[in-house]
Amino acid sequence: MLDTIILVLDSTFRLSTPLLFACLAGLFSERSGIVDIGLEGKILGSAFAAAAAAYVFQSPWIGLLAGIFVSVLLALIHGYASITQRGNQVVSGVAINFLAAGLTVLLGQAWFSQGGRTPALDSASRFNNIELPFADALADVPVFGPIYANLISGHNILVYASFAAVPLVWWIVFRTRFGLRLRAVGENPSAADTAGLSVTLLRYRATIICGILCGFSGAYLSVAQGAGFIKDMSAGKGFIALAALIFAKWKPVNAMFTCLLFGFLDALAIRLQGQEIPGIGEVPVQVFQALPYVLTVVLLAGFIGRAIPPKASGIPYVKERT
Amino acid sequence: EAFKPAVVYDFGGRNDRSFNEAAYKGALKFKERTGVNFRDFEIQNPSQREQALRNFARRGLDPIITIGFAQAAALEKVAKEFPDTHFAIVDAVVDLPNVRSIVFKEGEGSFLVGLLAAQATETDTIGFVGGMDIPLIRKFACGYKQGAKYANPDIEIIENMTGTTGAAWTDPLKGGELARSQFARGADVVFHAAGLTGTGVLQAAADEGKFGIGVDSNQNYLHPGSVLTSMIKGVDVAVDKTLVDAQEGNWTSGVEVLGLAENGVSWAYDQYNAPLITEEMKSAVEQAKMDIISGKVEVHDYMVDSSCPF
Amino acid sequence: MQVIDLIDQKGRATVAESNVPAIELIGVNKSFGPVHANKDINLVVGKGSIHGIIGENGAGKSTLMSILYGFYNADSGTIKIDGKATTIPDSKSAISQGIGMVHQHFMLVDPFTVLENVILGAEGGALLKDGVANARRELQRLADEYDMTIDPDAVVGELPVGLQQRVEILKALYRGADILILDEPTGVLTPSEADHLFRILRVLRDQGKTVLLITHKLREIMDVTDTVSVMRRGEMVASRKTAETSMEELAELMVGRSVLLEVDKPEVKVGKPLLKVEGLNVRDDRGVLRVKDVSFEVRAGEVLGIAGVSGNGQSELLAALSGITRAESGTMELSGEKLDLAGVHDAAEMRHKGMSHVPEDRHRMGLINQFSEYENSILGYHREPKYSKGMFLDKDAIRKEAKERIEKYDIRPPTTEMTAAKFSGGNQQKIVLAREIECDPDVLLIGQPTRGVDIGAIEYIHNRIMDMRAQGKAVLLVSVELDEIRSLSDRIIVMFDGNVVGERGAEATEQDLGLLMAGVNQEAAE
Amino acid sequence: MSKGQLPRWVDFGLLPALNLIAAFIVSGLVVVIIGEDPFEAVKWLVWGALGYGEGIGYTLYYATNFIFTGLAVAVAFHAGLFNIGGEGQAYVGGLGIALACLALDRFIPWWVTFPFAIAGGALFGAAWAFIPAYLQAKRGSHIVITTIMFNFIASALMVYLLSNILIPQGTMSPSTRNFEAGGQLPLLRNVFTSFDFGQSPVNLAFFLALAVCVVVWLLIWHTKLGYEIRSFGKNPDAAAYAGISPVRITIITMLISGGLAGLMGINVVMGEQTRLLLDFAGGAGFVGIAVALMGRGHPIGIILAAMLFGLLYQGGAELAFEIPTISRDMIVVIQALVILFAGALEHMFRPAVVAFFDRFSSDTAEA
Ligand SMILES: Nc1ncnc2c1ncn2[C@@H]1O[C@H](COP(=O)(O)OP(=O)(O)OP(=O)(O)O)[C@@H](O)[C@H]1O
Ligand SMILES: Nc1ncnc2c1ncn2[C@@H]1O[C@H](COP(=O)(O)OP(=O)(O)OP(=O)(O)O)[C@@H](O)[C@H]1O
Ligand SMILES: [Mg+2]
Ligand SMILES: [Mg+2]
Repeated sequence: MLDTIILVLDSTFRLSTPLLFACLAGLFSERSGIVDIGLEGKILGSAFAAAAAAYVFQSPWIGLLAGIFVSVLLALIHGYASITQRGNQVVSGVAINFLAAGLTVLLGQAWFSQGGRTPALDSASRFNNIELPFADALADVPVFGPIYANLISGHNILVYASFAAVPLVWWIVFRTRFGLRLRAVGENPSAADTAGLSVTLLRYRATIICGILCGFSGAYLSVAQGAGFIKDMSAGKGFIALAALIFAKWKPVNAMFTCLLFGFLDALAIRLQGQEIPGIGEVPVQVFQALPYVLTVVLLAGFIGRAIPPKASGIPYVKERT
Repeated sequence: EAFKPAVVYDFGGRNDRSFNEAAYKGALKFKERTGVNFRDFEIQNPSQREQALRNFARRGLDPIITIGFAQAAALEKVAKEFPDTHFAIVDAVVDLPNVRSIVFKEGEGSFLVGLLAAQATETDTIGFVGGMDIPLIRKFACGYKQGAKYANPDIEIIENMTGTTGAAWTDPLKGGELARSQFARGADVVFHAAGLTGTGVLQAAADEGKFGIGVDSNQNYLHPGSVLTSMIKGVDVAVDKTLVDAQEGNWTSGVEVLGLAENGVSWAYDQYNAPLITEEMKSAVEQAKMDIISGKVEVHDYMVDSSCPF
Repeated sequence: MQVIDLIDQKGRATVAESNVPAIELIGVNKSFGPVHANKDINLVVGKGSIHGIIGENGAGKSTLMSILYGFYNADSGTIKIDGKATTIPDSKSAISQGIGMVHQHFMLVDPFTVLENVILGAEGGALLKDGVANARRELQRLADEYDMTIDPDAVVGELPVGLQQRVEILKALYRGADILILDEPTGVLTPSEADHLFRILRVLRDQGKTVLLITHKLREIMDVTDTVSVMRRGEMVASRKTAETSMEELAELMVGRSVLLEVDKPEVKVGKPLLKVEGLNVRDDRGVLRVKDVSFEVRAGEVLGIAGVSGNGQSELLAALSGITRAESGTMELSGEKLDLAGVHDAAEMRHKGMSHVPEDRHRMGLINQFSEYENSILGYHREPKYSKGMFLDKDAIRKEAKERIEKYDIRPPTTEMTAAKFSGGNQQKIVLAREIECDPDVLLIGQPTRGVDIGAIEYIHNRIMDMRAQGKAVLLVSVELDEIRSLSDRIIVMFDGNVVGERGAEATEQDLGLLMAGVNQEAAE
Repeated sequence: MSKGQLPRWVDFGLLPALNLIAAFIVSGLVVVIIGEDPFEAVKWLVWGALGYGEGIGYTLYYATNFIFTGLAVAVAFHAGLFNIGGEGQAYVGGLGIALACLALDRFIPWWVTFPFAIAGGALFGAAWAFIPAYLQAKRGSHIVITTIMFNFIASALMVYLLSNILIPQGTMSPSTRNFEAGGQLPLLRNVFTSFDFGQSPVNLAFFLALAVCVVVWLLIWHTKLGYEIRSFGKNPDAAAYAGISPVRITIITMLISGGLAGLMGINVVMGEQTRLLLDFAGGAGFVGIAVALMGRGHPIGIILAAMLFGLLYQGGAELAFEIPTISRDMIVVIQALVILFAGALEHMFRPAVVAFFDRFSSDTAEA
């Protein structure tokens, strides 16, 4: 029993990580007043760049950097459209998603001619799982042992990074000058403006941070969890991260828990698939495959109802109606 | 006039490391031997199937080999339009005078690897990861189960399917997660019939120090020492043979059913997995093979009643 | 011309210290697309004086001040601070040059605390905790010095507007402003709060700070300012020493012609009650109770005025009565028919029953800016049979009627095809008014009827309202302009914090009403 | 025409054209990056789409899909709703159409089945849009996210139905049986024999699409409902003031939107494939977004935009055939760039154009 739970939680961690990075990314963007449907695209773009670079340079770290770089580029496009050009942010986000979906495969095919995939990565060019000290030694201590050895220990560095990022983000958003200004600009840009702050600059900084975090998310998919880039490998994670963000009411710590929840749902769906459900009996696999999406909707609708986003999010900052 | 063959792959494409790739290898083999070049095309959306076939036919390519059951409907239309062109389809039956239909007894091959899995397991639990929950995949699954049960009647078999969209064939991450969860549920050998998704399954097996079983092409080389064997589906052989027949003018239309007897399906044994296969495993599987060919053991064909008794 | 005259014969304005003016604007221009909001403005303000700027709505006052504060950038012109020519590209530089501004529409972050709002942009250190401590002390000091006590940890969004303004002022002072601009500060204050504010302004003046006070209320100008400038339609038409001018002169300068500020209110015999409201309670979407057990009635041929500082429940009251929002509880009797306001809330239904509604904010509610004039002329009445052929709209009929109304209400430019946004404020208001009056309702709800419109339009609108009264309609008038309330209403009720705190006759004095608006009720006291 | 204003033909002609050109220039760069000759590419693209009868036929065939999905997105846009669920709604709509055909095709001629198929498609599509609409209206759940989730759910549903219930005994491919003549729309190549449509699948659904455009145009700009939809989209507060129920409009609009998306199946399921098969929507639901944005929500614009994308799809297929490195993903990239330039960067060229016209327009502000 215990190890079943551990197993599910273990894969929960693996599945939550990309969501968590993306969710925190979205948090910065939306706190600053920029709605970002384009998380998905940034993740995908980064996943491709990371895998490609990791393959070429035989180093996951260079891969990570490349992923972040590309993700930030995409973020800047979104920033330019929604901050400088005051365009429709949702539309811009959708465009980013398509752009990433198309370009990754196109370039992948052109560079590696493997049907849009990057070549498989050997373990030297991936982030491998790290055993925490004494994992084996403690393994047979009752209860704690397995938890430490199988659950806490034995993930790749990005998993730990994603959870370490949570308190950091909280501290930045609620304890630093930048955080205060970030929240102000998302709630009432004119207030920030008349307080002598540059709305544009603040929002660009937020989108760039968003890009960086999405970069981590993508890199995790292709050079940590997976071993190479595959067409559309983000598979809707960007959107689920958004749902999680709303569910988390734009708060970092909540975000961690909601992402864990969504990851858990996914893990559970996998775990339950093809098993007799007590009382119901044999259930078609598709039910479980649809489960995470269904539950996303249910959570979005049932539990939180109307979540109030940062007041200015989605609205371009226009001083002069001309 | 010149001999100009063409191949049309289905979703997944030339390099899916599995089904389509096997067809590609076959055509490549033929090319290397005869120096005859060939055109090929990767399908991206359903309407393109018909279009691609027609394009090749119109440009006078002949024979035209289509890979995958999904192409049957398109082929049926186009083959009628070009009665003088020779077509072949793998994995489906199209009953036309100018079409050669090549189908495999995946059940038989799966039976053998199932049997091997049953012997390799130490937990009496083995797993199966399919791509999408469609008949073809159930065909694999059924044979696999039967083979395993044949070797060990009360063996536990965990069965999972990856997805419901085209991505089901190209999602190694999900494949990996499914495999991991099966391992955690006690399985120590997992057979995949999920195209590219399978690479994730084999990856997971390698990471977790468990056994994976490859499919379609020989995937033993991917993770030496961890891929127990591969259920080889002789698509490459079939494609190669079809091209040869066409070139040497002894083309035959109609249905070709390739099973163990015809060497259409088999289990992979090479330097990569030799250390994993004990003598008695080897003899047992060879014995079973003989029995199946001789008809002493009858492998259930999922397609006859769309159900699997095992 | 006036400029010269101001510098030469030194009034209190420039006697104060050196004769270098604190602010000097020369030939400032600003256009917003089609709108030429400021037409080469010249302005001189002496150090240590309180300078008033008056002008009708839309005259360009806020724009000019926003330019001075670096919020907008002028298209052309020079700005001199303390005699030195300078540029003010953004508010940052304005602040650094000692300019502070209290905006007409507050620039506060609602979910932030008072303290957070005050230090925003002047945090003093990359980490909040560095700045916060001494900010708290400094804030305390200022609050005491100008007796503007306030809880530094209160969430601004939950403070009454009066206090929110306090935060704005403290914000400016915290940044060490020498020049303080206040844009229409009294719009949101009770008379007594206004007086308190003026006391503070005088203190600041005496400390040598320069104060710019924007308003369109003449009384205030006469009360506190040393010098005054008048704007009209984007131009600076005159500057005067307050001592040497009069309300009448200013009013005339403001409008460009002599105006009678009195409306003539003929005797009308009052009929039976057409609108009767009982025990009305309304919560806003945040769940806060904004209207508390309000009851009143309006009779045929009567104008009932609802006075009160904005944000005391008037808007929620109108929304509930007109069927836009559902009330918590309460009933309404509309021309004899009883309605449960907690049950039905359907604006269309209410219109059908003969209640029409001129909303407080035409841009937000009354009009759809992107729609053309004729489309706006049926907003809310679009389901009326006369506008439709089956499921389709009868556009010819609609256009025809719109044309007639444009004639009748002298809407300019006289076109049915121009989008609402492109009409001027006054004309936009006329479009709404025409729509809501021409449907011949029994009851007319009308909020802030003359906000953002010029005197000419004001007169016209007031007369329309009087016509309704004469025709024996019931009119419920909500306005923050006491003068307007007093000149139009037969009876006046005052709302404070969601309650009706008192009722008065038309003859009620400003002080009297002012006290009620501040929540002070003598009868209750006695 | 006052300062800062532009003549209609500039607003609805020149600016979109500029945006489009920008999108294509960038696309050209992408082609260069992957080491191919853009002009060569364009040549094949245009030839493949318009060079011969069958190409034109395919172009129209794809365009038909995009008209339906484009209208779906546009109608939602008019109510200020962003329906990204067109894909799933079309997919499920196809089911409704297939059921109608399977039930009737053996007994009655196609033109009797047709109305039932239309009803089936619209109904099922609308049904799939209903839940997201309801949740948006009543619970304020972000419709962009819920519709996306419903795309995933739709594919799960369809795989289950196709491989367990609708699949004929003993066949491999998860699809329904082929419809008989009574469930097949006439192909234009058999109707207009005078013009050579080659073997292209363009069929009567094309005219249905055009007819629907007219209906949508009437609905949005000439009916009371349309008035309410636009009011709600432009200014929800004013709509509430006018007694227009946000819940009602949100739901009705999404039902219409979903219904329109659902009709797409008429073209693919009843017209081309004459059976229901996996993933038949093939991304058309998403192309609809680009089409709606480019068409500025107006049926005429949508038809033109749909034609353009039909051209891209068909030409792209030929292109991929001639230059395999330029796969169909190139079209996705172009689609993305069009959404970016025609949608998010809509106003990028406006200031320049305005400045240009101001210099030539003598008359000044009326204010
Ligand atoms: N941000 C803006 N964009 C476009 N036009 C504007 C903007 N701000 C003001 N205007 C226009 O400029 C003119 C002057 O507006 P302004 O707010 O300065 O007038 P005001 O004197 O402050 O009026 P009020 O007394 O109502 O505050 C008006 O016609 C207004 O419509
Ligand atoms: N929101 C807006 N969008 C576009 N143009 C506007 C807007 N507000 C005002 N304008 C333009 O500014 C001009 C003046 O508008 P404004 O509201 O200042 O009128 P005004 O000067 O107050 O006159 P009135 O006394 O009629 O209100 C209008 O003719 C209109 O063209
Ligand atoms: Mg103002
Ligand atoms: Mg005005």
